[in-house]
Amino acid sequence: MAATTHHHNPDVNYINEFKGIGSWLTSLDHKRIGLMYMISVLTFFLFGGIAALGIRLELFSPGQTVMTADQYNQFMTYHGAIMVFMVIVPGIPAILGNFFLPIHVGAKDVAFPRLNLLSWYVFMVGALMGIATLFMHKVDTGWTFYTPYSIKTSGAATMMVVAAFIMGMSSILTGLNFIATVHKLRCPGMTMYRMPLFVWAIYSTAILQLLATPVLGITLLLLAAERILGVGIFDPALGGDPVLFQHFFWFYSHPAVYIMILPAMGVVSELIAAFSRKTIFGYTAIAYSSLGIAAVSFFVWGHHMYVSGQSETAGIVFSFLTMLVGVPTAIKMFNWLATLYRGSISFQSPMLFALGFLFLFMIGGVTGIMLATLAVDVHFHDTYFVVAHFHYVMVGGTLMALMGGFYYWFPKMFGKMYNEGLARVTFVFIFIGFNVTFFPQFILGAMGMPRRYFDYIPAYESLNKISTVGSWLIGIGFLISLYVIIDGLLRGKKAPANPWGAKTLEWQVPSPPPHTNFHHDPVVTAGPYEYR
Amino acid sequence: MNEPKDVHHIVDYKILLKSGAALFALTFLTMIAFWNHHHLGAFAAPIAFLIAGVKAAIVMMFFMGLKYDSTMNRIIFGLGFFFLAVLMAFSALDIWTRVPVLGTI
Amino acid sequence: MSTVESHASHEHHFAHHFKSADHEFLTSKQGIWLFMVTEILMFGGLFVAYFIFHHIYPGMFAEGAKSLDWRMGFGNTLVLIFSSFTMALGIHQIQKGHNKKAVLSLALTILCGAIFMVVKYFEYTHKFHLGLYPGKYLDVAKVGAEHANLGMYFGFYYLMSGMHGLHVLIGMALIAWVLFRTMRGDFHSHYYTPVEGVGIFWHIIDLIWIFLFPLLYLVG
Amino acid sequence: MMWMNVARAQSLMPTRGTEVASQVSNLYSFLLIVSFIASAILIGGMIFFAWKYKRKTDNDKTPYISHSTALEFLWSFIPLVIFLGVFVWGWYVYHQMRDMPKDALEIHVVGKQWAWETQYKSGVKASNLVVAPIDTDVKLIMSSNDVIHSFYVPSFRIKQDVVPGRYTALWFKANKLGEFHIFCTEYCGTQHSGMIGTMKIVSREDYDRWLEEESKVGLLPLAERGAKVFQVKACASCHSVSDAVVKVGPSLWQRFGHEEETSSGEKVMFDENYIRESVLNPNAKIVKGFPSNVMPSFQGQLSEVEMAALIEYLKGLK
Repeated sequence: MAATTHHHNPDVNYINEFKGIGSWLTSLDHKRIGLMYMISVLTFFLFGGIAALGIRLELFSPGQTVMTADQYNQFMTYHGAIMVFMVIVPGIPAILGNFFLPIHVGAKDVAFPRLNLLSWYVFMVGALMGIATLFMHKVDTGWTFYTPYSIKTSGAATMMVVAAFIMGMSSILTGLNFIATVHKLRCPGMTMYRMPLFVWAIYSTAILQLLATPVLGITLLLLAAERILGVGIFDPALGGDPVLFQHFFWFYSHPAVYIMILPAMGVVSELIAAFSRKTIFGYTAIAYSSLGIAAVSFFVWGHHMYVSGQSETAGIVFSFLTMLVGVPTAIKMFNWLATLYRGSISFQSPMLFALGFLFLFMIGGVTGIMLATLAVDVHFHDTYFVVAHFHYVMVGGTLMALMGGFYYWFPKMFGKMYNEGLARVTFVFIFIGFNVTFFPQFILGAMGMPRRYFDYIPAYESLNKISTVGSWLIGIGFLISLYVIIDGLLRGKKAPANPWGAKTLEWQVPSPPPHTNFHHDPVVTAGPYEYR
Repeated sequence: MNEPKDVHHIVDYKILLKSGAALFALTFLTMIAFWNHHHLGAFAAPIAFLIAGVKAAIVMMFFMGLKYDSTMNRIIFGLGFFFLAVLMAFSALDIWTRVPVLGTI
Repeated sequence: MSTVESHASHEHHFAHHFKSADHEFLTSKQGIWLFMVTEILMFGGLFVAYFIFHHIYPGMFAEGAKSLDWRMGFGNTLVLIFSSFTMALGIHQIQKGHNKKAVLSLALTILCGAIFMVVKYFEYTHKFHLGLYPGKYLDVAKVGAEHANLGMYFGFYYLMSGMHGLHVLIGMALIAWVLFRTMRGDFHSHYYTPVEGVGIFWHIIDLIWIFLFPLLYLVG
Repeated sequence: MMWMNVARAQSLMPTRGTEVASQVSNLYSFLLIVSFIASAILIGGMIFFAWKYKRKTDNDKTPYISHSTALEFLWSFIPLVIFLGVFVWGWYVYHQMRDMPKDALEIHVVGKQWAWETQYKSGVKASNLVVAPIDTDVKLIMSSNDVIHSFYVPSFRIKQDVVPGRYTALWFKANKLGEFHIFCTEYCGTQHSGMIGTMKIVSREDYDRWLEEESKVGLLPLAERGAKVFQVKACASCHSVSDAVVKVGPSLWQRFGHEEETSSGEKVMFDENYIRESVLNPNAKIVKGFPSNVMPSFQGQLSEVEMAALIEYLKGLK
C-alpha cells in the first residue's frame, strides 16, 4: 500500500493515515494491532474486575450474603480465567510489546504482520468463546481445571477449556512473531546488547510462550477428551492419575507466571532509567537474568504440588530448583536500586508506578521464597497466603507495571498528554487500595484460612472486612484511570516527540509515530540508556 | 546470527534418493526386529525406538535440510526436544519415586 | 501489505519491513521452525502421557497393541516416507526451476497422503466394527477385554493417530495450495518460501509417524 | 533469640499443637526476620535514594555507571547462600512431616463431597471428627470417594491432598489437648468451604472411653441410631432437620407423610419407600426446584438396619 511512498508530512501518522473501522480490522500495522489488543484486554479486565469485586463483597461477612456458594464458585472461576488468559498473559506483550518492540529494535513492523493480525482474531475467538460460557451453564472449576472435579462437574467446562486452548494458540503466534523479529529485524547497529531491556524481557517471554503453551494446549485437549470420551488418563475412576494432570498443567502454568511478570520487569527497567535520567546499572546482568528466569522457570513447576501427593523426592528437587529462580530476581531488584543511586529522579506518575512496583514486588518476592520452602509451604499451600502472594506479584507487579508503562507511553501512542495530577491520584488509590486488600490476606493465610472459600469461620471476619474495603479503593483507582485516559484522548495537550527526555528509539520519532515507524531508516550507534 | 552462506541451498538429488532408500531399509529393519522380538526380549522396545530415532535424524537432516540450515534454526528445533525431555523427566521422577503409604495393611 | 507476488516477471517483491528477498526468506524460514517447535511439544505431551501409562499398565497396552494390524501401519509408514521423499524432491525441482516436474512431485505427495488417509479410514471402521471405541465407549463385553480400562489404550490410539491424521489432512490442503500456485507460476528458484514451509510441515508429519508406528503397533 | 520470639509472636499463626508445628513456626519466623531485613535494605534504600537524588533542575547530569561486577556478584551470591540455607532447613522439617512413624495409631479418613468420614480399626465411625489421643503417633490413611480434597489442620501445620484412586497419608503427634479445625484446602465444589471438621485431642483414657461409647451405638433405640447414621454420613451438610431452611438439598424437617412435587411435575408421597429410593438412587425423583446430580448415591454403604434407623429418625423430625 502506501508504505514505501511515504511523504514526510508531520501531521500524518499511523492513526490518521488510513480511515474507517475496516482499515483497523484489516490493519497489519503492529501499532494498530497493539491498540486493538488494548481495547479488548481492557474490556475483559472490566469483566474480571467486576468478578473480583463480587468475590470480595461476598466475603465481607461470613455466611451467605450476596450470592450462593455455587455463584461464588463461578465468580471465582471467571475472575481467575479471565484475568489470567484474557488480561495478564496477553496484557503487556500483546499491547505494549506489539506497539514498541518493533520500534525499539528499529524495525518497520514485526516479522510476520499477517500472523500478528491473525493472532488478534484467534485471541478474540477464544476470548469470546470463554465469555459465551457465561450465557450457558456457568463453569465452576476454578481457572486451574483440576481433575477429576473438572471432569465430573456439569457446566460448559469443555467449551471453556477449548477457549483457553484457542487463546493459547494466539499466545504462541505472538511469541513466535516477537522471537523472529528480535532475531532478524534489528536495524543496522542494533546489536543484541543495544536492545532496550524491555525487548530482552519480551523476548524471554516470547520464548516461554512458544515452548510452554503447546503443552497447555495438549493438556486441555486431553481434558476435553476426558470429558467427552472418558479416556481415563486423568480420571482416577478409570485408572488415570489426576496428579499427572497437575504436572502437565503446571508445566505451562508455572512458566506462565513468568510470561506474566517478565514483561513487567522489562517495563520497570525502562521507567527507572528514563525517570532517573541515568544509564541502567548492570545492563547485561538484567538482560541475562530475564533469559535465566525464563530457562529455570521450566524446572520448578512442582512447587505448586508439594502436598498434592507428589513424591517427597520430587518435592525436594523442585524446592531446590525454585530457590535458584530467586537469584536472578534478586539481581534485578538490586540493579534497579543501584540505578536510582545518584540519579536525577523525577516523580511523574509512571515513575510512581515503577517505585510502587519495586515495593510490592519485593513483598511478593520474599513471600515467594517462603512458599518455595518445603515445610512452610505445607502450611501455606492453598491458603490466602498464596492468594496474597500471587496478587502481590501479578497485580502489584504486572498491573502496576502495565499502568506505569501505559502512562509512560500514552503520549507516544496517542500523541496527547494526560492529566498528570489525576494520574498521580490513581496511583495513590491503586497502591493504597492494593495493600489494604491484599496485606491482610497474608495474615489470614498464616492463620490458616483456605482459598476458594465461600464461607469462613468467625475468627477471620475483621481481616476479610478490611480486605473488602481495600478492593473498593482499587476499584475507584481504576475508574479514575479510565477518566484520565478518556480525558487525555479527548482534551489532552499535543504531546512532544520526547516528553520525558528518554533515550530509546521510540522517543526519536514523532508522537504518534508514522505508519512505517521511521521517516528515515534508523542506524544505531550507541546503547539504549546513554544519559551522559 | 550465523547465517548459512548459500541462502537457497539445494539438496543434491542423490542425497534425497539415498535418504529415502535408507528410510525404507530402516523401516524393514524395524519389522525384522519386531518379528524377532521374542529373542530380543527387553531390548525390543529400545531397539524399535533407536531405529525410529535414526530415521527421524535422517528426515530432519536431509529432507528438512537442518544439516544445511543456520545454527539458530538448529538450536530452535533442538529446544523443542529438550523441553519435552524436561517434561518427561520430572513427571516420571515424581511417579517413579512415590512411596506407597499402606505398608502395614 | 506489499507482498505482491508478480506473475509475469521473475522478481519477488518482498514486504516493506525486510531488507531483501533473502532477508524475508530466512526470516520466514525461522518462523516456520519456531512453529514446528510447538508441534513437537504438543505431540510430545501425548507421547509423555503414553510412556507413563505404558509403564503403569504394560499388560493393558500389550492387549491393545495386539488388536492393531501391523501390516496397515507398516504400509502406511512406507507410504508416508515416500511422500516425504517426493515432497523434498518437489522443492529440489522448484529450486532448479523445473516447475513441471515439481507439480508432478507435489501431486504424488498429495496422492500418498490420500492413500494414508484411506488406509486409516479402513483401520478405523474396522475398529468401530469390533467395538473398539475410545475411552468409556469401548464395548468391553463385545471386545472381551481382559483389562477393564482398555479404553485408555484406544483413547491414546485415537487421539494420537487422529491428531496425526488431522495434520495429514491440513498438510494435504496446504500442498494442494502450493501445487496450485506452482502451476500458476508463482514460484521460481529465488522465491519458493511457501513450498519450503509446507515441506517442513509435511516432514514433521512424517517425523511424528516414524515414532507413532512402533509406539502404537509394535511395542506392546 | 529475642528477635525470634518477637517474630513468632507477630507471625499470627494459629496455636502450635505439635512439635512439627513449632519447627515450622521457627522457620517461618526466621524467614520473616530475613525478609524484613532484605525489605529494609531494598525498600529503605529505594526511599532514601528517591529522596536524596530527587531531580533538582531539568538539566541534572547523572554519572555514567554501567555496572560493578563485584557488587553484582555479591548480591547474587549472598541471596543464593540464604536461599540454599532456607531450602535445607525446609527440607529437614518437611522430611519429618513425611517420614511416617512405624507403630502409629492408624485412622482411616475418607474425603467426599462434602464431609470427612473417619473410620477406626474397632469399627467406630465418625463424621467431620477425628478423635485422637495426646502424645501418641497418629497416622491418617486417606482416600477420596470422588474428587481431590485436601486435609489441613492449621494448628498442626500439616496438609495433604486426598486423592481418589490411591492412598495418601499424614502423621502427627499432638502435644496439646483441645479441639482444632480441620479444613478442606483443595477446591471440591459447592460446599468446599463447608468441609470443616474438628480434630479433638484427648487424653489416652478419654480416647478409650470415647471408642467404647461409640461402639455401643448398636444398642441404642432405632431413631437415635438413625440420628447417628445421619450425622456419620454427613447428611446434615446439605439437609437441615430442625427447621425449614434450605441448604443444598431440601429440608427434611416435618416432611414425612407429606406430598412432594418432583421436577417432572408428578406428586410423590414422602414415605419409607421414597426415602429409601432417594438415598440409594438420589436422581430418580428430585424435589422441584433442586438440581440433579448433586447428591451422591449411598448404594452399598448402609446396612438394612441402618436404613431402617434412618427412616425412623426422619419420621420423628417434628
